[in-house]
Amino acid sequence: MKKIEAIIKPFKLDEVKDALIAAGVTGMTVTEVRGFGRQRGHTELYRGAEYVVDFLPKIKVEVVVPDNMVEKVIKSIIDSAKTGKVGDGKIFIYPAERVIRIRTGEVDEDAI
Amino acid sequence: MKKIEAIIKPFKLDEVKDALIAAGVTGMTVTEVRGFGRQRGHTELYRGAEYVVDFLPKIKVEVVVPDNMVEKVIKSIIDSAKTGKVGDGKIFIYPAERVIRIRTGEVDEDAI
Amino acid sequence: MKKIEAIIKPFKLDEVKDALIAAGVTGMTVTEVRGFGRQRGHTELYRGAEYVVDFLPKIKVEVVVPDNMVEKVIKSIIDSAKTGKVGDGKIFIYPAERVIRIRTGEVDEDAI
Amino acid sequence: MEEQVSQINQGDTAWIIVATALVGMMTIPALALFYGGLTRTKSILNTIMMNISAYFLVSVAWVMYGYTLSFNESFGGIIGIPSKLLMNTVDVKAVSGSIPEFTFSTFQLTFAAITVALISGAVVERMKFSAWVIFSILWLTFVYCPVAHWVWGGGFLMKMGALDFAGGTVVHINAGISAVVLSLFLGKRKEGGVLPSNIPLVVIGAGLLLIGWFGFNGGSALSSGGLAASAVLVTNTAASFAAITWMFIEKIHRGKPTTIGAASGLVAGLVGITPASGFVDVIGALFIGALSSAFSYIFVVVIKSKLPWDDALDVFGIHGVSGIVGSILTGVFANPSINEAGTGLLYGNPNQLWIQIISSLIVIAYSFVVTAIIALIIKATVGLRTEEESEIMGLNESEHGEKAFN
Amino acid sequence: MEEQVSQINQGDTAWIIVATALVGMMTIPALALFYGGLTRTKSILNTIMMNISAYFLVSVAWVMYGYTLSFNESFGGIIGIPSKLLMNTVDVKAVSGSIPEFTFSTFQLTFAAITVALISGAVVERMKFSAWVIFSILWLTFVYCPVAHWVWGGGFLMKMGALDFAGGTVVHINAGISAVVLSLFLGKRKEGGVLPSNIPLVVIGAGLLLIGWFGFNGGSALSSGGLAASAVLVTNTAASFAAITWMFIEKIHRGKPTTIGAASGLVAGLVGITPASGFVDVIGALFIGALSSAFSYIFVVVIKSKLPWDDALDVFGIHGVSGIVGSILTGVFANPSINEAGTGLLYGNPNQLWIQIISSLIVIAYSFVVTAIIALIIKATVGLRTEEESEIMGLNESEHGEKAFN
Amino acid sequence: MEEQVSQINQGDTAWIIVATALVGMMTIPALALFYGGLTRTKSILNTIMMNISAYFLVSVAWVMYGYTLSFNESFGGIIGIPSKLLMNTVDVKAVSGSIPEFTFSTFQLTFAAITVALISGAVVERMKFSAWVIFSILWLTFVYCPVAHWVWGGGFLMKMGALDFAGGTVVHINAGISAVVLSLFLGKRKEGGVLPSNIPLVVIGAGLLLIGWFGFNGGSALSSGGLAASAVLVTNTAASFAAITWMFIEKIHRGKPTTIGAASGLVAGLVGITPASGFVDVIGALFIGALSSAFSYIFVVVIKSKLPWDDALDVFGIHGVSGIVGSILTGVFANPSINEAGTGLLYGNPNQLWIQIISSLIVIAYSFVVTAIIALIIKATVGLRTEEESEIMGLNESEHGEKAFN
Ligand SMILES: Nc1ncnc2c1ncn2[C@@H]1O[C@H](COP(=O)(O)OP(=O)(O)O)[C@@H](O)[C@H]1O
Ligand SMILES: Nc1ncnc2c1ncn2[C@@H]1O[C@H](COP(=O)(O)OP(=O)(O)O)[C@@H](O)[C@H]1O
Ligand SMILES: Nc1ncnc2c1ncn2[C@@H]1O[C@H](COP(=O)(O)OP(=O)(O)O)[C@@H](O)[C@H]1O
Repeated sequence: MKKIEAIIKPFKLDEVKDALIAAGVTGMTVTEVRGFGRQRGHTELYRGAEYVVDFLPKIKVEVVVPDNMVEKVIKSIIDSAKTGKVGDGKIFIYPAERVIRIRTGEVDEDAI
Repeated sequence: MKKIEAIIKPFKLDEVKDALIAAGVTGMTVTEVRGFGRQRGHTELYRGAEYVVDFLPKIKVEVVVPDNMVEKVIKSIIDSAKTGKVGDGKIFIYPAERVIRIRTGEVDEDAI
Repeated sequence: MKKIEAIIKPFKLDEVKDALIAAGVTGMTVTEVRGFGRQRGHTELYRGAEYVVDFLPKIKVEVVVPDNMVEKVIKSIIDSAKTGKVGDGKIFIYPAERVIRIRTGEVDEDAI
Repeated sequence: MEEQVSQINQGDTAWIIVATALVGMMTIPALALFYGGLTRTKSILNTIMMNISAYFLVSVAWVMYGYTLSFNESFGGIIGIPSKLLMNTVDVKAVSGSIPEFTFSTFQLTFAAITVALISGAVVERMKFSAWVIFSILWLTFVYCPVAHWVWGGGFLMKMGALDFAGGTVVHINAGISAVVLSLFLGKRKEGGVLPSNIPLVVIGAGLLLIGWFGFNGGSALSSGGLAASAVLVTNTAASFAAITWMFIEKIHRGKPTTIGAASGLVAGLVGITPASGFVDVIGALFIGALSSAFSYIFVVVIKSKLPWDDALDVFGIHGVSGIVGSILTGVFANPSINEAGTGLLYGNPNQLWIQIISSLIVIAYSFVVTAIIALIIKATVGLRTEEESEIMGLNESEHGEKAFN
Repeated sequence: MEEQVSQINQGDTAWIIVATALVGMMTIPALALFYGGLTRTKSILNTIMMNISAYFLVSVAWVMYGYTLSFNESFGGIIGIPSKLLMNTVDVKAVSGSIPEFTFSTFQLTFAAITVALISGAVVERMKFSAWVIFSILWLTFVYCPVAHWVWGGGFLMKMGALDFAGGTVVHINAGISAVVLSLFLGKRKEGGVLPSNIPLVVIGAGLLLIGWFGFNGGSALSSGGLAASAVLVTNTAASFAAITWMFIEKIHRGKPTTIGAASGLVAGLVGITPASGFVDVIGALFIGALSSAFSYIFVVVIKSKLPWDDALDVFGIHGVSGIVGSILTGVFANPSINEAGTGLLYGNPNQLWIQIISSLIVIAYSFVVTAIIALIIKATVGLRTEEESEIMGLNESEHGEKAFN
Repeated sequence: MEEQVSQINQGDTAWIIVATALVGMMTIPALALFYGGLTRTKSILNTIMMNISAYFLVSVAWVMYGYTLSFNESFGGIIGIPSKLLMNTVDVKAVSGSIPEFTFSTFQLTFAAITVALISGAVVERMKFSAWVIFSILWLTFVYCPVAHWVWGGGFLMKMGALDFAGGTVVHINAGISAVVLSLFLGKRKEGGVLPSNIPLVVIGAGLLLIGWFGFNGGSALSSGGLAASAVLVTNTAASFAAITWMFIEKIHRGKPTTIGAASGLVAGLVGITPASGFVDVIGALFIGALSSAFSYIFVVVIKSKLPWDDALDVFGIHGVSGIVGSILTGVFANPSINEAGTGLLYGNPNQLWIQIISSLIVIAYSFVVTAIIALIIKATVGLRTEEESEIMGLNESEHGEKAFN
């Protein structure tokens, strides 16, 4: 199993969620994060003083899937999250060793 | 070492924390996340317009432990987080390669 | 590639960010988390009733880097995040298998 | 308000100065918070800025020319003559009824300001701030001032005998219709509906609106005494019963009474009683409260989603609909033992009902046409709508470069 | 208030209409925000809804029958006769003292509303909304109206000479005792204590309560002049000194003065001075402020946790305790040079102290018994308490289907 | 205010009691919210506590000795004699002009309270709460009371003919200069600038400040009539035009009009018109509004960052600068047809301009020196500044042990 972690633009969350469901994903976890990258931040002015905001709001989508779904899921994310502009985000893939469903005690593929 | 990541119901946090401490865990990190899964969201009505809320509030508990504590920790989480109802959440286990304590520079088991 | 995850004190974020940039990192993701550890929480009083606050506000910094940058990045984080007091936080290192840039489809080292 | 050889009464003046403060508070901060709390977080500052800028712009334009156009000697029943530009000839001793003319004109200023601000509710989350500034000024000048003159300033609707104690036609129908027109020209938002960012803020706003409305309706007596007292009581009665009505319908129709629902019903009742507040007794107030709320509920919850325009915060659904209900019911429930100036259908004067309908229709037609012309001109010149990207990222950032919370 | 052949004074009327607006503001939005900010986020809207619904329900019931039961000619010193149902026979020219009867009745309405709303503080985070609606109406009818009649409406406590300028017994002791009873029937929350979701909201509420209280106490003079002026000054003095006292005790006892503490002390002082506000001078006010605050502090911080009921936001600790302290101290500090209607122990009239104690005890007993009966009936029929799951998930969702913030 | 054989007028009294409530509201909650919303979240409660504690402390000190030092018979034009300590000899029938002396003294109390509270804006996010408490009391006693006496209480500046209708020198210049001095002694914050935690809170504060200011300036007429009416109108005019001016300059200079900018301009205009509000007509008000706003903008946005002190929320930039602009322009625009007590340069009396400058300079010098002495004493004893760690973690926790939001 793999954990696929995508950092995306916040307003793309609905589209990514729908694409993942269409790809057969049945669960996911999202977190509000702030990202620093090539997409430069911006400055805000309060009473004339400038505040440089380096970190931009992003959404992290985490989904753990069996190995055979990895490619499909990656493709869905790319298709749904892409605007073509800088700051679209990244996908990271990590190994996952075990999954357990708390309610039933089911493990691994059954638990996803 | 392993990283154990549990997605639980928010009101279970206190019980899970106490169970982890009882199991010998000395540190953990929690994050407010939103989860999508079998537990369906709900609809809210504002001036008659329906908003479907797909993502439910969840808590992610992360704890990195030596290999020999993994089973014990998993059991504690299951025991304390379980309500038996859908949406109780999941436990994910990932490999962790190194741990360093910033303050002292200690590493791995010493640093946990 | 590795994922380096550091839990730090919130007011150290700016210094850590600058140190990482100086070390050649071009992207990172930060999350507001709450931590439990040796640094004890504190109690708050509202109308005389005590609330024990076990979890303290912390910042999680995540950065995925090629293997050859790992040591440098760890050092930068330690140098910039250290106050020498309890609660300075920890660094965790995990294996990362793949990285994809959504905008271009570039992978791995090119995508970081 | 012809100059009379009359004297200032300190008690009346005290009440109307305070009523002015109360009505001022209705725009800034009350309406700004009410609308702001109903807006998505990413655009809340823009919503607030539309409200407070309307207040500032109207305040200045009113002393420059708005007052004289609305309340000076009539030019053919259509508009006031411009002899009091910049409050020229009005001085500290000028009297209007039993209060200083300065007080009368400031009181009226606050009505003009909130009427403009009300319209902003329809166009939140997508309108260019610069377009709003221009719209505010043009609309005040070409829509509000004439209509205020017709109904209150000695114009032809006043002469026709239309009853509008505190602004059913001038304020609420006028704003409600213009809201529809402006949202038609603007088009729908990408993300529709009401998704309130901050309901406690809505409650602060609604609460201060209720209290401010005591000044709005009670102050419209322009004196301190039985009529003001009666107006305050019926205002509170209608508003409270309207809030209960909305909660009750929600409970039956949807299962749970909501906070937004209670606030919406409250405002619907306040709007409905506005034209009637100096004419009806508490029994009339109960009917007007219940019916305003019920009609607004049906419009907002049932009908609205089928319509081709996007009146985001229901300016028409609340102010237009309840304004029409209240204006017409004034012709039914006006009780001459409360105020001999108004006798409604139930007290033997069906003609009044007729006058109420006609005067409402005239205001609807005028407001519709002139607002459309103004919207057309702005659309063709500076443009009405922000970029799509701004709308998605939120108007706080694109129009004002600020975040609401840090 | 027997009809008199008297005339309306515009200045008095102006002040009492405004005082009405100020007291109205105390419930909606002030108390709703004060209590809301002290509630956990997940139930904040329910807390707000309890307050505003109490206001709406009382407003309607008051004009229907509450006013006539409380303030009409007395039936044996027990209750007003129902000849003014729906404000029947009260018209625009009816006078009460030197103000319109409509103003007097609306002013009194706002007192009834806040008294009911105050009770809600004890039962937040666990009471069914439907049960609260029913409770509000029954409690107004069977507890508030009789007690108001006894003390202010010409009933037997008034005749006995009990001094209660603005509501120590009628409002605060009454609400405080009922809060205890209702929380006993409801049981304790799963999660206890006060965990304030939003302290700035508490401050907005507390600030508007202070300002509104100028109308509460100053308006109770029912005229504009030296007595109202004195009541406002002693109100501000007692409240400010009470806030300082609470902060000071906290500093000594716990190490740091808190914002919630300052707000709590402020309200305790306002409550304490309420019955005394038209009778004492600033020296009396300083004593009453300090003692109210100190007693409430001791109760809330030291005694409360040992008691078997869960009065969540300390309605008894603040309103009950300081209400009792203030009512009794009125019998000590009442200075006849402020108001010849009241002479306290210090000015040679120990009997007054006795009357104050007796009248407080009578209100305590009555309020306790009748509230218990009402609570019992509701518990046996619709039930008082939400499901455990609702309580854990929060009452915003379970009772109103809304989130406070999006 | 010499005792006169005069009678209380109920209308005048009604207005001044209400004006007192309005000015009270300006400190608590308005200024507390305005400053609080501009502060970082981690210190917001401390900012709020500085404001409300100033109100409480001044309220108590004022009735004890502040009133008699400021407004009693003059001791050589320098200070009031202490014969009215604890309001001794002032009773319910004492009259000041046409209102009860209790009302006059309470009205003045609210001015003293807000002046002290204003200073806190300069020192937020780093001052010890205990030091602030001591500062408040010393500053009231040794700076505010004398200056109020000189200008309003019959002291030497009043005799010299200085015009200050509602507090340009006494309130705004005084607070602005003291803010500079206190921030010099405190030193700069670790993290500078204004990073507003909650702009909607700033808007609630600013809105209530505007409405409260109707009482501040209109109430300073000390009667209900043409002069109060005029003061309210010019206040609204200047404030609105000042807000527009700030937004306009921002748009030109920085590209976008901001919410904080609109609020800042509004307050600058309110400050500027304060000394002039009972003397100028609407044309004067437009000039004063625009110029106050422009000068404050230049100071805050351009000059401030080059200065060696850290006046966090721009107490000098807004209140000091606009206070000076307004005080001087009063000597230019005072129109004798509004108030025969004041004739400015434009109406043929250049001498008035001179008096305005002199009196401003005297207040600046006195305020500077005495505030410095007070700051020095506190620094040398309890210390002025919190630990560095507290500043970084936030003063909510270190000074009050609370979190603003849970
Ligand atoms: N090396 C990295 N480690 C962790 N997060 C990263 C890394 N690089 C980028 N990110 C995340 O991805 C987001 C988008 O990256 P950015 O460089 O702005 O644009 P793009 O994805 O178009 O190259 C960043 O805001 C950050 O949250
Ligand atoms: N494949 C997955 N990847 C990541 N998170 C998941 C996954 N499946 C479930 N989750 C998380 O677990 C939570 C609970 O899952 P859900 O299916 O609702 O209930 P249950 O755990 O009872 O099966 C979800 O809200 C989501 O946050
Ligand atoms: N085993 C662990 N797993 C996950 N997070 C941990 C673990 N131990 C510590 N942490 C995180 O690191 C933070 C700092 O740890 P703490 O023990 O307080 O201080 P120190 O780092 O100085 O030993 C904690 O607040 C927590 O967020």
